[in-house]
Amino acid sequence: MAEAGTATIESQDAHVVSHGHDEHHHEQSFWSKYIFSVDHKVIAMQYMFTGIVMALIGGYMSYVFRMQLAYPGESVPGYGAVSQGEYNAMVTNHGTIMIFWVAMPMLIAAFGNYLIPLMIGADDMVFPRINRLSYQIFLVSAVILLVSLFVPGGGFGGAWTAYPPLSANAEYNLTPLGAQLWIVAVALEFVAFLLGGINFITTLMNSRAPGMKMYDIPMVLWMIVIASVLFMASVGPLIAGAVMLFMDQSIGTGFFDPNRGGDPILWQHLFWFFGHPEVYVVLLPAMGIVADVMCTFARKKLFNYKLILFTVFATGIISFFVWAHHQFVAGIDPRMANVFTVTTLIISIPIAEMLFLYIATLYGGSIQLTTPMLWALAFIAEFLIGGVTGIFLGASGADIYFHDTYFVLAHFHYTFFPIAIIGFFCGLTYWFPKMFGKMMNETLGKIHFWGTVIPFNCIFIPLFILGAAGQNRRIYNFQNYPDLAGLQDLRIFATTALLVMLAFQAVFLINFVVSLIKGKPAGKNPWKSNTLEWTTQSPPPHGNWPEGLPNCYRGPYEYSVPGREEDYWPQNVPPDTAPAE
Amino acid sequence: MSATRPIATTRSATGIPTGKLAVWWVVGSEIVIFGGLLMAYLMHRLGHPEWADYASHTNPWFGGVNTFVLLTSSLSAVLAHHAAEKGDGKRAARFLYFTCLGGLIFIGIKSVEWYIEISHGYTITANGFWQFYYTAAGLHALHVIGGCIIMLIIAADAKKQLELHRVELIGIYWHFVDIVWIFLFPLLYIAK
Amino acid sequence: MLQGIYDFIKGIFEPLGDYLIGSLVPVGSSFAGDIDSLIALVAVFVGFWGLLAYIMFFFLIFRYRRKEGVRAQYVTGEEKNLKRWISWPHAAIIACDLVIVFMAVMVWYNVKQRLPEPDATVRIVAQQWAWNFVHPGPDGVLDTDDDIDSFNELHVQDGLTYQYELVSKDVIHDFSVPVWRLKQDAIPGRIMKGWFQPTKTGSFDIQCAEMCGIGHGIMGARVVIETPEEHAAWMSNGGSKLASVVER
Amino acid sequence: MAEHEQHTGHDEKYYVRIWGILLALLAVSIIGPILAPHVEDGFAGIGIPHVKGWMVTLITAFGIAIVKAYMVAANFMHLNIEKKYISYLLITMIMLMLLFFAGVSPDVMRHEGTNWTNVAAEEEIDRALKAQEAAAAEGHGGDHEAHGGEDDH
Repeated sequence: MAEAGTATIESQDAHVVSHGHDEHHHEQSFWSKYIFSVDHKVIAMQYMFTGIVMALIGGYMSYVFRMQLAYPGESVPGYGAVSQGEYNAMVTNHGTIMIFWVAMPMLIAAFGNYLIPLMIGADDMVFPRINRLSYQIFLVSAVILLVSLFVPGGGFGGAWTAYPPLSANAEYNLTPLGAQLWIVAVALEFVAFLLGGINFITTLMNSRAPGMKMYDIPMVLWMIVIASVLFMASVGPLIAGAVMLFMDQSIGTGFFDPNRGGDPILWQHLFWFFGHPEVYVVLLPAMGIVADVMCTFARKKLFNYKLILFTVFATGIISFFVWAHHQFVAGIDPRMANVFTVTTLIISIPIAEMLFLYIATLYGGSIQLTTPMLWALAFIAEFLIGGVTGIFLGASGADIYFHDTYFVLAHFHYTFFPIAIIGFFCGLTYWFPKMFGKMMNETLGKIHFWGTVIPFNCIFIPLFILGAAGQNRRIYNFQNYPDLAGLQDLRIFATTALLVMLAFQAVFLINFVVSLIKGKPAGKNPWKSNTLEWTTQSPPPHGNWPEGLPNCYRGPYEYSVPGREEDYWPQNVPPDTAPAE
Repeated sequence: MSATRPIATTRSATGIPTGKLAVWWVVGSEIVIFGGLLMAYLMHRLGHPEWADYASHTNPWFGGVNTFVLLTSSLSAVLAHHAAEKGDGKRAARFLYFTCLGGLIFIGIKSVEWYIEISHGYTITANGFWQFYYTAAGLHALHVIGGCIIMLIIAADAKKQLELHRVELIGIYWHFVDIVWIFLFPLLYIAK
Repeated sequence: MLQGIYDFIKGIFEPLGDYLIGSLVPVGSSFAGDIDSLIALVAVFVGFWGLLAYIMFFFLIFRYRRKEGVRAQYVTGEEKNLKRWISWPHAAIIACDLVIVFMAVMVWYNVKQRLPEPDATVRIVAQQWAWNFVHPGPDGVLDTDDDIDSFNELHVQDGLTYQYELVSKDVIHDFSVPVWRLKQDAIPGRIMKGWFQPTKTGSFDIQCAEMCGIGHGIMGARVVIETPEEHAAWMSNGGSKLASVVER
Repeated sequence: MAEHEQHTGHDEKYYVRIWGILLALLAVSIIGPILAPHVEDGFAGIGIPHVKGWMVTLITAFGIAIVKAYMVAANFMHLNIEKKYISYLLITMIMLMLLFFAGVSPDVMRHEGTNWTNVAAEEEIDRALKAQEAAAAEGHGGDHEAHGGEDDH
């Protein structure tokens, strides 16, 4: 770690270099500025807008199949009649899109790219061109996925878990081209995030501002980087698996074909060995965003920073030991299920503790319910339900009943919705002033908040009940099942709530555009926050700090420090001086 | 190749240069990719006694010669790094070209070997052993080809005394590819 | 001893389980009550902690809302008197987890790991997109002349212990009978074994619980649980449908 | 811009020497398994009883592979003078793979367990072993076996 003296010299050097930098980039065409830029902020925006577009597509799919469930067989306005094959393809691709093309780009890639250099006081990611390559591969993968929906035979309909032999043999899934393009798209997306993830990890490890020690790193960066490490360490087997599955599909090998000496269970293990850590890959960035937002708006130091960090480490490590709880009744040896029950319940401990610590952060605060803070609190409230319902599924005995019912579906929507949607809106409303230099409209923001969170609960609480009534997933018409046909009212209720929720997203889009045009100028630090990104202009220019990169003198959450006039103490302010601004 | 490099790239809070740190993470992620495939292979190999007979149709001499080629190219990669450390870009480039040549010979031998095997009917769809054989060796061969391409670019730079630190980075990657082969060789050729 | 502890805890939660799940889906097998009780136990435990967390959460938001002139406290969270608000629940949660693990493993062992001596064996053959059932017939043994094949309709006798052999012809399916709280994947190339003992007569849904292709949504069947007399009559008819059976 | 040079302190001869050792190990790992069938209990004479052929294969092929990999990693990749946590990182990745093996092999490597049997795999093993025996009896080696898996579909 550099000492303070050398740090100053280095930042003066930085001054000179980044000026040269700036001038170099003044004359840029639209093309090189927004499309082929290597600037981390532009790449973050690219990820974010691609993610929003994919989210709208995924949301449209959910609209179509929820309508089909509520009014089976009737023509869906804006789509038409839904066939069984189309229904399966929609369900499959809704899941795939929402996890791989919405949650991951919006949370890890967009916020990671935007925040890591700004929060550690660097001018860019360490490998800007690899960063751009990562986005380009990601974009190609998204296009391939969308194309796969329109090829002859239709999109892949074998569920997002793609269990072979269904996914491997065209004679079973009847979508030869759709299935191949699907697996290619997923594999490319993994490659994109491997490149991006390595960039994040290296940047955080090496390029921190002089003086920024381990415990001075904002929690959101820790979590994004730990998520990248988890992703990197778990995705390998699935990349190998994707190669094997693709070869099964295209050149007729039999890796997963029991008739040819293969084993379908192997894919399930390859998939879930990645699939479970993946849950934490998307969870952690959202948790980190919430931590930063909560501290800012409660004017409080994070409750026991180190303990939170250790629970994150513990969660990350244990997440590699629990994967087979997705396969309890999927044909694994029953004795192994006992092992995985134990590990699964162990992982509930650090997660519960993390939530307790978050709640404890509110203690003694001065809580201001701005839009980002509402989102952050909603994250905790909703994720708590997602967390506790997970225990039912982790306990092997109860999972015999709940496996693959709507209970599972409701459970993971109660985790993924807070993560991907609430977490994203939390981060976006909080950093919007920094990203675009304008304040967002609070009234519209709050209308959007309540219009999203209340309908969300109305969608999924009925689905818990349906799951408890034994309704299985991925069935396109429950009228075929005499015992389930009677619960149609709940399905209609859930669908109605979905329509309301989707309609309220228009408020967000309006707010976004209106604030972009007419919002109040934000200034450098509208929330009076401590972290380094708030010490530069909004939006930051290329190179981030034209007047020289900042140094770091303290932890990120020094709010309401006794004896100081201001209730915040930015990280870059040298110890004996008054706070800036 | 020499766009302005961000200051971020030149910082080194860990004491390891950014490029090298990133290469180590790449190697880490490659370990799990190859690891997943090889563990899957190993499970099947141990569970299927009949694969011993299939494996006996591989030719360990091809594999052995290829191991020799890769080990030698690894030596020249490390010598290139050694030269680059001394600031002798020309010499480093020469060694890198030699390493590349090793990669090409490796691919050449591999092609001949596969040609013979396929013409004897041992195709990728023949049975479980052969599908793993071609997949694992093929994935490895792709890494060799990719490494060669990157190495040629780096060698061209090194010749002009540019970006000499990259010689070490490609070296680390190349040694990793070598190590993967060191394990593939007994797994695919020797174990009968 | 373990069984004794298990029975005791199960006894406590059985009524709640009956209310939570039993009110939605009839309790139709010998182990359905165990699973319902386990679900009730988990519900009580996590419900308690969830509720506690919510009370705390909303109380703190209300109590520490922004007031003019009141500054937030500077608390690192490492003070002993505050830390115990975390460490005690932490220990208590571990204790709760232990109970849940114990009960879950006991239920799991009973349903999936154990294979009791059967009165009869049935074979369940899943295919895209239908269920074929091979009943053992009057002699209770499979692969004899009096076997009865049926299509999308499983006939079993109330109170008997059945073993099933689950196989699949093509892709992965999942034999799921909500009233029995039974679910098991059928893997092509494997024989999965298990057991059930129906305790309630009637006719109920069988669903496929694993995506198995385009027709997954229509891959339903019915299980018909008959009294011994009805079942004997069904068998003597050679498996033709009884009038009481709901036509699908 | 600082060139981050980490002087390794070895001269070229050192690397050539390592290379020589690696080649010697390579020779052993090829010859060992070839000799393995001939040394069945062959070391009993020099006081090491119960040495089976498969043990020789295992040690010469895989034991030496690990030694070779270690030598390349330590000397060529310079892990021996690299920061320790790089080694920890790589070891963690390898441990994850062992974890994967431990978790998956009960289902995939074994062909039967509690309440399940992988009949497809067992049939395939039976069929293939019989076919191999028949081929060996004919004296054609296993050449027909190459297409063995095909007759299943």
